[in-house]
Amino acid sequence: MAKIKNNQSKEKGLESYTKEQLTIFYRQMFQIRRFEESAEEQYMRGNIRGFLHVYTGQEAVAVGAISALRKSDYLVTHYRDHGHALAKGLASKSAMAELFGKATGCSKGMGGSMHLFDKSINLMGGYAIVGGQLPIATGLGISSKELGKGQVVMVFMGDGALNEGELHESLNMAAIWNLPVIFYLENNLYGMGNHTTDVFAVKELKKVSEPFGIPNLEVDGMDVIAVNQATQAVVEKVRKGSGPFFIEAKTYRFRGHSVADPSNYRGKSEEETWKKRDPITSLETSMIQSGLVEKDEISNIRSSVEEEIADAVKFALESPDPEDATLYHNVYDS
Amino acid sequence: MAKIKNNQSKEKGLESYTKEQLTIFYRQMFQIRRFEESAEEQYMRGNIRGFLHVYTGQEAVAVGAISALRKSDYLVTHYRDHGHALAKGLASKSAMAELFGKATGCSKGMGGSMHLFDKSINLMGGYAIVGGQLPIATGLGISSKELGKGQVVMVFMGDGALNEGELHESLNMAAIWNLPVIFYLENNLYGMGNHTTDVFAVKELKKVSEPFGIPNLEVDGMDVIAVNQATQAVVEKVRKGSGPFFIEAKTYRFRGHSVADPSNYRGKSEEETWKKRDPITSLETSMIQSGLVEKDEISNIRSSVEEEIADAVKFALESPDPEDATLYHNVYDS
Amino acid sequence: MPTITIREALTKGLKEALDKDPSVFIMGEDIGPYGGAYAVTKGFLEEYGAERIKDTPIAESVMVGAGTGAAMGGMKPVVELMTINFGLLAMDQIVNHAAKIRYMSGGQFSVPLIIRAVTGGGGGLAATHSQCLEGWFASVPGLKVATPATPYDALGLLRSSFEDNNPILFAEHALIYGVKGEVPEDYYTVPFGKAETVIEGSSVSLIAYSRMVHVATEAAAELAKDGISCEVIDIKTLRPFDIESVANSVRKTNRAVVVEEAWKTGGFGAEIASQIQEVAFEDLDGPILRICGEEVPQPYNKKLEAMSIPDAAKVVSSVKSHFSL
Amino acid sequence: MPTITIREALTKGLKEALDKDPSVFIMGEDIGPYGGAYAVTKGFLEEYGAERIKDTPIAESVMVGAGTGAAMGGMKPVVELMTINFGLLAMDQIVNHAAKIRYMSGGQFSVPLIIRAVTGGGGGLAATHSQCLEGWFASVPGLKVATPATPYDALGLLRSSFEDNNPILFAEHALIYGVKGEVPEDYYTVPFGKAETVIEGSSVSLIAYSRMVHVATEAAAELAKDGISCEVIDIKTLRPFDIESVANSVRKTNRAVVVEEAWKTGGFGAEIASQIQEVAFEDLDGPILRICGEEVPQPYNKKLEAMSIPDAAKVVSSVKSHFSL
Ligand SMILES: Cc1ncc(C[n+]2csc(CCOP(=O)(O)OP(=O)(O)O)c2C)c(N)n1
Ligand SMILES: Cc1ncc(C[n+]2csc(CCOP(=O)(O)OP(=O)(O)O)c2C)c(N)n1
Ligand SMILES: [Mg+2]
Ligand SMILES: [Mg+2]
Repeated sequence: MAKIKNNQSKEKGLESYTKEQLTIFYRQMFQIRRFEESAEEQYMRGNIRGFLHVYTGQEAVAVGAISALRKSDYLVTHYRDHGHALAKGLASKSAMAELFGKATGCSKGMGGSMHLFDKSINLMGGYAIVGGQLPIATGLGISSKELGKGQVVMVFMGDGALNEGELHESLNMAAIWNLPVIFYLENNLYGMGNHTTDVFAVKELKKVSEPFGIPNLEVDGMDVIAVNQATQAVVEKVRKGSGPFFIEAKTYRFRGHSVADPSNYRGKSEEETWKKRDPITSLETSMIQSGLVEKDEISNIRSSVEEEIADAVKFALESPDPEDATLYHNVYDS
Repeated sequence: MAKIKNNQSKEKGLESYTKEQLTIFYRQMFQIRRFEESAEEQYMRGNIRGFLHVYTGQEAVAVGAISALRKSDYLVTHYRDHGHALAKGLASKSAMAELFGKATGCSKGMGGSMHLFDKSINLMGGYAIVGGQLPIATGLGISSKELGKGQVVMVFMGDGALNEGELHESLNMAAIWNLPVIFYLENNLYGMGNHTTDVFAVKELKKVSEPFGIPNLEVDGMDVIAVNQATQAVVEKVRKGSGPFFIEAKTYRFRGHSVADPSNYRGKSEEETWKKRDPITSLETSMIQSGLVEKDEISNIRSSVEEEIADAVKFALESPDPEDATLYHNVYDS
Repeated sequence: MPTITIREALTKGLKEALDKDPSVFIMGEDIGPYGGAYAVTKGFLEEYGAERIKDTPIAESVMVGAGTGAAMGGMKPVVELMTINFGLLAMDQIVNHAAKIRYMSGGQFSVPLIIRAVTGGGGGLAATHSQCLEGWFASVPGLKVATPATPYDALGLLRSSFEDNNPILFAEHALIYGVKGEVPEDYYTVPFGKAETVIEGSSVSLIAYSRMVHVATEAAAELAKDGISCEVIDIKTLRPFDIESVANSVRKTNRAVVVEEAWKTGGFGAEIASQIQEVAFEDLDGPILRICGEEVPQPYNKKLEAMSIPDAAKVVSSVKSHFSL
Repeated sequence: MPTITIREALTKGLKEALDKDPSVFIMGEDIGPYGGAYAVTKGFLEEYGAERIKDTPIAESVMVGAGTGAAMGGMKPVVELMTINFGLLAMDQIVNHAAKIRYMSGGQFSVPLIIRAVTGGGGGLAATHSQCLEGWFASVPGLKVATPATPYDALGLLRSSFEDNNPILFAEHALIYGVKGEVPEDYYTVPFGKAETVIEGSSVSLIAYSRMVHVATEAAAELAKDGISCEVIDIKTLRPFDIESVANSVRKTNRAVVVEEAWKTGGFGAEIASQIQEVAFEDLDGPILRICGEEVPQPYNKKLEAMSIPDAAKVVSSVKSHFSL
């Protein structure tokens, strides 16, 4: 990554960030990484069930993009939602407890891994139906606009979601009504086992927004700085009322689609190539090479994260199941 | 229209058609016009019920486009389907009887105005759910391709159908599998009461196909010659295996959305402007001015059509209702 | 008391809500310049402007989903689906999103969304446009379903819907928009989950909702001529469903008949019948009768169409033969 | 006779059809290199090639609609919906198109389409991925619905589906793919609309389909220990539904219990109960009992999830208390 940076103008690189900001990026990415690794471990031990889709490899996107938002801005995402939720500020305890299905989880154990919600930070949910989050985000765009509180909506989707008709309908509605919605595509090349290009005819994915007059840009999703800079600029515009925007981050999931998937459909060499671009290692190298931080500081961050995640797991393990009666709660608001 | 023609190269005008061909175009357009006028009249008399959506004004599209097809090619359309059905070769008796809900109708009185089917000419149906015809046409594209009989699929849609997600899904599937489907848009500027531009963000409608790599073209839908020439070229390509194509015909419905609609949402002067471009009058003028036909011949055609339509109405009126038992027939194929 | 139509009652209820609560807005296909396919929102655009009367693209899924999102964001959207048949295109957003978000979020987010949709057949629109799908929605935990039969209930249930914080499917039968009835000037509401005895009777309970209440009422008048006293119960909402009132009637008459326009198999009538025998089995003189729509896609032909929908004559003859009356 | 799993039975049936009939093809999400989300089509891509094993975009509506179109064009498509929940996105194509085209065209076009979909909950996938929606499809005239519980029936019903010329919803319960059973080497089919007595008994009829057949069977074994003799009926297909066999059992036992995983309100169990009381009212000792899924969106938490689905213990206790046995 240091190399990539050197090709860019000074202003656009590491230099425009304070050490504190960069450290936060680093910590958040590492937090997500360790959260996911622990989650996989806990899944293997049978403490987490259902489908578990980890975010490993894509950390730069969530962290770079979501740190450009305010707490009051709306975040909507899909089932691969842990990274986004943590980046928005969901406590790792609360997230891990949800994966365990515990009463202390952010969705009280009712939603699970694919359905993380936290009203206090306007985390409006992970949605497990591919594409289903898009109309909802569009509607949040309506309320943001009508209620005039200047909130921006950011909605994440995978490349697979581009196949669904709801994308078309949502882009169109956002465009005709000039809604403050940022459609954020994480192009990690695969749906489940299908390479995107095999099932989607739009070669340059971001072009899907063009007929609607929705501006778009592409960003290197393995580079947290690039993601953050691009997103900041977009968020600013959208907040000012420029209407919807479409961002495509090129990234890669280092693990299978879910924990159950051995990824036989893709080559190991492809995986290795992408792993060389690990967003966490890259930022670490840049920060050290540029003399911004010492190895020690990195170690300190890492151990604080390790501790946090270990605590989160402990918290989740020790938390109680929801009480039996809660089975019948919250079906209705009455 | 003669004027428009003069601006085009000789080869592209009236000159490249035989008198017989032009006469057929004229007759078909006039047949559709009189069919629709009679249908409206019969609706007012209470012989036709439900929704009646007439095709008046758009005749050049159906006739110009569908005459480029073979009988074995598949035609799929939406609820404004009379014109397409007649152009494909549906007998006007059979169509009118269907509007009357009679046993002698092409769909045995079970489908009605919005659901005209005729297997003998591969008229695969009018579909009353906006956009619902698109996936079906895509599937016919699969069978055409797989069974290798060289059939082309032509599917009509209104501008309103562009709003539906099924368009996106169908264009994508047709593109990735290179299916022989011609997506035919009749842009008559309005859905029901909405101007297309108010509800659809894609300014140049045909551009909706571009991200998918589906070639498109626009054609003057008030000019049967222009429509036919453009469509012939496309049909030829698609039959050779070039994959899907998207055609936008600019046209106008001279009447309301349905017989019940007074069209209050659009200006009378707009209507008048378009009516000056009546495709039937235009062709007539060109044919006479170019000396191809005498007024007499036109009159003969017209009276033969009048007779045919009067016969159709008579036939429909005199035909029996389906027998009671047919209520329970054809729910299943057993 | 003024006498108004169901259409006018709905218009009134919607205007009231728009006037009272700035977070209310309506969106739907052709509700603007066109005035609504069934003219319920005629003149609204001129009165309230395009921000609050949003003409949408023909895109049912995003229409409903955007309603859900806007509701989560603090508004009170009314989505007009034009007809319930088109709701098939929004099924995922209704069933898997609007209905479940509150539960899945552990109660953090509610979805105060009203989805209005025309239901029913009989209009000569053939199979794709003539369905009664409200029973499906009634089977989904998290949704509520209103099916008014009178102007009084249409307005009263609509007001209750605006006071409710849950997603509601509000089904309006196309053929009864013009039905008239008295509606008080003073504010009132009609609660969900409370059936009403429309006609008192002693021998047979006719249980119905929406347009079939009128068919049952007509049949009751016919049967009365033959000395058969029918009680007509309008259940008004399918979810919640007021089994108690229905059971009380059956306990009195000992004969239960469900009159429903939907297909018999899996119609809401099956639920009604099942619940009646669950709670009032001992009171039943014989099997509960279901008089329902024929099990066919609705045909276009007028005669066949009429045959496919229960009418008073059919109710009369079915009741007589079923109970040997 | 070889013993195989339901998964293997389905794999066998699909391969057979692909081998026998060149117009058969399969399309669905991730049925290719991924091998199918539930591994039913593992290895198919390698064996039959990409023309016949079509990996589709994640686009349920066009997937089903294209199946319908291809069927009208002379092919015999199998569409794999991955799960029935995603069918909500294809509802319009299934209900308003595939099911109605034959009728609306006056019998000119048939739609020989098989839609396979995983149904059921209990896998820890939470509310959006854990529904039993087959009952809805069973209420639609024009559709058929298969819900096999054993490898024998899975293969036999699948073969019948390939021999059928109508659109069929073939619902496979996620949690029973691994259930084993004997399957003859020789060709046989299992007809639609024919229930089977899985266990003979004299005191209580337990009526079920799909996974609940196994729950009912387990409960019957438990109840037998207490001297309560249960007959277990597997109805196998919801549409057509074999009320005769069910009624015959009830005529013998005089006690009817429906065991169903779907929500009680509007579940197919309501239809079963309604029909039983319609044809065998006099034979019933008391009300028909429905033991169903709890009326909640399925929760993620394991304990609550288990509470929301009927199990043998619940069947045992409900039967005992309901009939005071
Ligand atoms: C409507 C719907 N269809 C299918 C699925 C099953 N499914 C879950 S994830 C997935 C792949 C999605 O891929 P993508 O959008 O690229 O996200 P990624 O997993 O790469 O993050 C599929 C097909 C679903 N959940 N919802
Ligand atoms: C899914 C669906 N939504 C809404 C409707 C109601 N509707 C019927 S026609 C129509 C307008 C369609 O306009 P367009 O596609 O431009 O065709 P045109 O009438 O101009 O020929 C609408 C909204 C419908 N039939 N189906
Ligand atoms: Mg992906
Ligand atoms: Mg139009």
